[in-house]
Amino acid sequence: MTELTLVQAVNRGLAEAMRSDPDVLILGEDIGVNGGVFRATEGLFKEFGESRVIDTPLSETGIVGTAIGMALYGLKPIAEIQFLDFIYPAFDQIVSELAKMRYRSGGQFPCHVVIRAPYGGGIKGGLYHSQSTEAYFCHTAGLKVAIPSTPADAKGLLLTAVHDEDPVIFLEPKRIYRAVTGEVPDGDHRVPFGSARVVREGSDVSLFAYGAMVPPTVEAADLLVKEGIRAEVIDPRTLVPLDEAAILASVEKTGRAVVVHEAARCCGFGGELAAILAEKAFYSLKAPIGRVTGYDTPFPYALEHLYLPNAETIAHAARSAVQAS
Amino acid sequence: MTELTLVQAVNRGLAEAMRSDPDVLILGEDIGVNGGVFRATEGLFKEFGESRVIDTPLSETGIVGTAIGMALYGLKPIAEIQFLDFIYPAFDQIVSELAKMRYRSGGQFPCHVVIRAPYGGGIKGGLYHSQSTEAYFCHTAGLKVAIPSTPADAKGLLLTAVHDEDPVIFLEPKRIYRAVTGEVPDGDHRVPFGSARVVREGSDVSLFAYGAMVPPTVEAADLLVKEGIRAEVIDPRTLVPLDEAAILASVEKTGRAVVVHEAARCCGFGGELAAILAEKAFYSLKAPIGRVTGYDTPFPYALEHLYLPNAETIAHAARSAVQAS
Amino acid sequence: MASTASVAPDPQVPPTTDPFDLPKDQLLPAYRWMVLSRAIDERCLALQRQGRIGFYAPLMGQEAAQVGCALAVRPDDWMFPAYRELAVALTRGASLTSVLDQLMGNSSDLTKGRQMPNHFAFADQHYVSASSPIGTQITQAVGAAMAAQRRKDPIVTVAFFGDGATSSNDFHAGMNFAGVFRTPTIFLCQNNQWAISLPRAKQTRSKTLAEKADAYGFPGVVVDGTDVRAVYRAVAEARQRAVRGDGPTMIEAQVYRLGPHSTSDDPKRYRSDEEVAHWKERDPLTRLRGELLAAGAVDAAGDQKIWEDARAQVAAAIAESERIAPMAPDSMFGDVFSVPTPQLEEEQRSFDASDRPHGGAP
Amino acid sequence: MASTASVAPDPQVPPTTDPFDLPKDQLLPAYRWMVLSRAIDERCLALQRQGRIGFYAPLMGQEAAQVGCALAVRPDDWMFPAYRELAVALTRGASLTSVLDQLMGNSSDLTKGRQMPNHFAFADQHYVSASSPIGTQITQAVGAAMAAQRRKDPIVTVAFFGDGATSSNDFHAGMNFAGVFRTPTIFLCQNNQWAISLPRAKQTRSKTLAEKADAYGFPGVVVDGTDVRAVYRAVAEARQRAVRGDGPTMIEAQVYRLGPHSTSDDPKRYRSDEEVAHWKERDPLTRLRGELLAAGAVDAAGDQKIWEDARAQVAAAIAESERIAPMAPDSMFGDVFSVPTPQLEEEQRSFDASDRPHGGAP
Ligand SMILES: Cc1ncc(C[n+]2csc(CCOP(=O)(O)OP(=O)(O)O)c2C)c(N)n1
Ligand SMILES: Cc1ncc(C[n+]2csc(CCOP(=O)(O)OP(=O)(O)O)c2C)c(N)n1
Ligand SMILES: [Mg+2]
Ligand SMILES: [Mg+2]
Repeated sequence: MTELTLVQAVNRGLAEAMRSDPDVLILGEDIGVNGGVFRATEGLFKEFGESRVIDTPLSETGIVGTAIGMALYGLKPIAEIQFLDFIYPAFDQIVSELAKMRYRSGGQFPCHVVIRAPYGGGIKGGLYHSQSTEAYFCHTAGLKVAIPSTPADAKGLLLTAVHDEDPVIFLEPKRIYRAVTGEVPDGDHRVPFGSARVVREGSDVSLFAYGAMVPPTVEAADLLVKEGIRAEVIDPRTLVPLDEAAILASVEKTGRAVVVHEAARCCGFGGELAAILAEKAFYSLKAPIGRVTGYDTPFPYALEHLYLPNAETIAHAARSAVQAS
Repeated sequence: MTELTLVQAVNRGLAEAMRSDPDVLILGEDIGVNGGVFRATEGLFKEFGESRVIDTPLSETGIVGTAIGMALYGLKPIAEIQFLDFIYPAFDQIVSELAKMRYRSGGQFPCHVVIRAPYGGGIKGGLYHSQSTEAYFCHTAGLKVAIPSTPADAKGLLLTAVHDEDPVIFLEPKRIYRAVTGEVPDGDHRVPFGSARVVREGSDVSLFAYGAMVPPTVEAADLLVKEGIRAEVIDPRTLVPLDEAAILASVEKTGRAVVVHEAARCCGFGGELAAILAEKAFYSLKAPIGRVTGYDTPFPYALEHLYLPNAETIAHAARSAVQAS
Repeated sequence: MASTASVAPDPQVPPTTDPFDLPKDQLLPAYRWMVLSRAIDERCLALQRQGRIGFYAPLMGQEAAQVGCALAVRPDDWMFPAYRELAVALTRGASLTSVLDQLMGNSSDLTKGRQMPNHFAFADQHYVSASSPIGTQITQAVGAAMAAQRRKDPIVTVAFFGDGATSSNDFHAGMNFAGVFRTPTIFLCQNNQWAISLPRAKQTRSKTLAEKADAYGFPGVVVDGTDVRAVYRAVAEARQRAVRGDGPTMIEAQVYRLGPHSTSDDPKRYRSDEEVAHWKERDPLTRLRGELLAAGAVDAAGDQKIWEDARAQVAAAIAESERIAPMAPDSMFGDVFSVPTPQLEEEQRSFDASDRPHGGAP
Repeated sequence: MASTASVAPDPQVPPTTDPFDLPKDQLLPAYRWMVLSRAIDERCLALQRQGRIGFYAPLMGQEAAQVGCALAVRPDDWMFPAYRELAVALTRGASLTSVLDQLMGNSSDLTKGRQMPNHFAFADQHYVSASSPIGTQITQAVGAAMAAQRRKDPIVTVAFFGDGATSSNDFHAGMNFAGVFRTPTIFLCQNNQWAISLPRAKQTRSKTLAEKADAYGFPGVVVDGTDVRAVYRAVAEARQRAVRGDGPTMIEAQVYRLGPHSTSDDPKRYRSDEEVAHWKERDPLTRLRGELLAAGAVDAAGDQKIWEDARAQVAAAIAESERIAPMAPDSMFGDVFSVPTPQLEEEQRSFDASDRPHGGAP
């Protein structure tokens, strides 16, 4: 066990994967000598050299396209996209190629690429250094989507991703890269996909949150306790595959649900969760399902603190759910 | 009034827009001499010439990027993407630029581009000539999303799109390009955005469908009538903006809802609709909200008839909703 | 394949040990592959009209470029095709029935009925799964070449694409990465003069497509793509440079798409009969047949036999593939992931459930 | 701006009517713009360290390229900048306070506090809204040029981008469309030798960036971007060709990014002090000052005054902008659409409602 920040845990996860398997390599912009703009790849260039830590030209199309080619050939590439906001030049390769390669070839060409990208708001990054578009990837059959909220999960989910056989979109909540620290198991620590983490047990209302929304959701639960409301906080950790069992069990217990995410509301992951609950937990529901999300506007700069959900607004929605009917 | 197929109605809409406003021009692949691979632009090259019907090189990045530049300069470009499946090379321009231009410039640079694309399954097009990814665009703040299901709506929504001041993604259900005919008003016919069409009134269950899913949903309603179930069928026509009032009013009346779309289920538009209902029509709901959708697999070729919702499966879901509780 | 075994001296062709010359004993096989592809094209255009297959994209006019390239590379080289490279797959050993199974999407189809016709994948031939989006295979080919570099495998990867694809994002990114990393990649552009209805001249204003390689710091060469020897030579040279570590090459094989873009296309709408006639005179099969007849490697009767054999083979394969059962319904759910997720298993269970009709997730 | 009004003869410079020569009476103004930008850079790097602005991307080293270009184009030409073209905006008439307001995201900011610093938009100056994604402005500049062609407006559009952006999708598509449609576009590439930490040599293997224009069938020229006259000349020539209907030009202005990529960057991690020192000797301001001193157009005291004026102007603008009120909360909901949708109105209402705390949609 070592006390690490989230970004350090990512760094250790990468190092661990590269040490244990010579087929693992990483590629992206400014990840070599510079160690990544968030320092997630710090030290790796020195340890593994330029044949395994590849600084690429400025082309996400090229990064993901070549990573797919490497994976087809049998390597295990991990591509870094500098900010999730810059993944769109690679979107065709991701949704048309990476997600469908195994399927369309009848299983002849599995294609295992991990794409890492820092995402989300809270760093005063404005429109293009703040977005949360996990729903695009969740809606694309063939991709797995993992989002850690703690250092231990960051390393554990990353190592699972690297050893998985399917493409994984690995989204790192950059707002808590350094804001959160925690004990991280040394060595080959793995956290299974499709297994939610019960962050806090409770019986009155279920709060679902992932990534950088977990800390304010826990804070909200703290506020609520003072009012006698015991909120359960659940972090799904992977959106695809989703631990439906844990989610349904929680709502069957509490009868009330609030989903939290930074992404814009319309067609966000909160819609999917609400729809699952409205279908499969319908008879347990005692109140309308709440969503606390980013607004359906582009991500602002000066006013990001008002755009992002916070403990107050999450608590407010939870209260409404508990008071309903 | 003229009896037209859906694709003819698109063609008449384009001609009408171009005749009435010299700033309207169209650009895309194979739209000129060839008249478009679905013949949606047939005759326009001859009437308007190569300065207004522009055959471009094979680059969706270029098509949408230059269309944005034209719009900034004051023209009203209509870009054709040959199949929605091929829009991804332009995704960066669409989500990063088109959707955010007005917002990010503080309103100094409005950017009105209409992007037309045939979409959806049912033509034996396999993975790359069949997809329905409207949810990507609905999740992108700043874009409007229109999907006609009749020839009259095709022309009327298209003309509204061309005269709107915001970017519009205009998705044409190619499966019913020729399968559906209907009376279409001549001249400058417009159908307002954000106004759902009640396709069929009913009191027992609300069925929501758009695009090529409307005909099988109506067929399902016909099947249900024989069993004494009166289904209401509602076509939202624009997903953004959404006619929430009409949708809520229907479910407040029926207490039961089924959403139908071809797109994969996870994070599809059905999730959004279900979430809206689970929040705002919660106390009216008498049964779990059903979704009849494409599966969370890539779009198949040989088995597309099993992938796509049909009258039987829609009726089945409606029946379950009616029988529930 | 690219054997350089010495052959009996021939009065017409001076003896040579030139390693880039298509070996004389490969000329007749090359011709057979070309005839076989042509025979497939002819039959499949008809099958589509008869509704026995759903779609077809013929390669007629491009046979010499494809077969010449396929003979110049080695079995462990990797091919990254688009949808029109059927002759490459055949020459590398994909069986005729496996091709027909794919075109029919039956239960023996290696792509499991999930792709439109012509979108082949033959892992045994290192013929990577083709997709419809234009250009995407180009960066992938470069990535596989980077992987081979890392593993120190002395192989090349070949990216196949058309004139239209030179406008794609992946062309630019792939060429650039190849230049920067000096990858062992051959960019084989079959410039068939048309991208559906867009003529080459409107695709880009560069004089040749090959010269685009300059922008990425490596050589680009133009070859007559109707000449199987010229293509063989260009590819063999490029291959040697690549495995030596001297980096990539772009080859522009100038050919003509003699047929429609696909069975959905009507080329009469956008190109003249004269132009087609002009190129019909440059049919790569006619050219090679002429050479073979002149060299006495085959006579008219022998040629006739080659065509008859090819047509018979195709007919037999069609008959065989048409007897194969259709794809099983639940194959729809396989290979989305290595192991299905619980959500997918649930969708499949609901699909299997006999109490509901099939079609769409409930 | 690009006036060619005759000026008093000067013994040092032979009289000229060369329309591509930066008019002598523009040299001192050019210098003033360059000094002003440098003064902004210096102060804003400090402001960021003091937490008074959130971010800053300096342009130091690139002043001659930007000012030279801005003087060579006309007011009705359209500029498509990236995030580093502050000197272009200033030279075209954007006010210093409007620049500072944007850097602070206050309630006078023309971009309404929605963008990070340096992502300016000045409609009055036809300075199009800059975004962060690299390269996207390039195709847009080409599209605007196509629109101008259609309207028969005798203007040009200028796409500004860096060495790194030559690897982008939009560079390839934009250059190709410009070549095919012969658009009146100037592609002004400021090759400042670095794309964050990636040196030019690893960005692409072509010898110059300008030669990439060959691949698209139009001229590419290299100029010394530290020489304001050379840049002016290249842009003026390209502009004349463009408005004559002779199509686009790519100009590679060779410069150096003397500062960090941005305030988030530490260039010591990836480049040597020697390299920076080498280029500091080629500082475009030093060069032009030398020329002005030699020509007697300014003396040391005059130069001192220019700097003092610039710094005073900047200080005054900062003070003024810091007095402006912050952005009003509900500005978050404006300009998503021309008229808000009912959904957005509802979100805004819930945001306004006093019975709930702010932050995220309920
Ligand atoms: C990204 C993308 N855009 C559009 C299409 C539609 N389309 C299919 S083939 C084709 C033309 C391809 O031309 P070329 O690259 O020359 O190849 P050819 O068909 O001539 O072999 C087009 C535009 C596509 N498949 N992918
Ligand atoms: C598509 C995209 N990918 C990555 C980034 C992150 N990024 C910001 S600036 C930059 C380097 C740009 O280099 P260059 O084009 O030379 O411009 P310069 O900053 O040197 O002026 C990178 C990689 C981005 N903004 N957009
Ligand atoms: Mg072609
Ligand atoms: Mg640079």
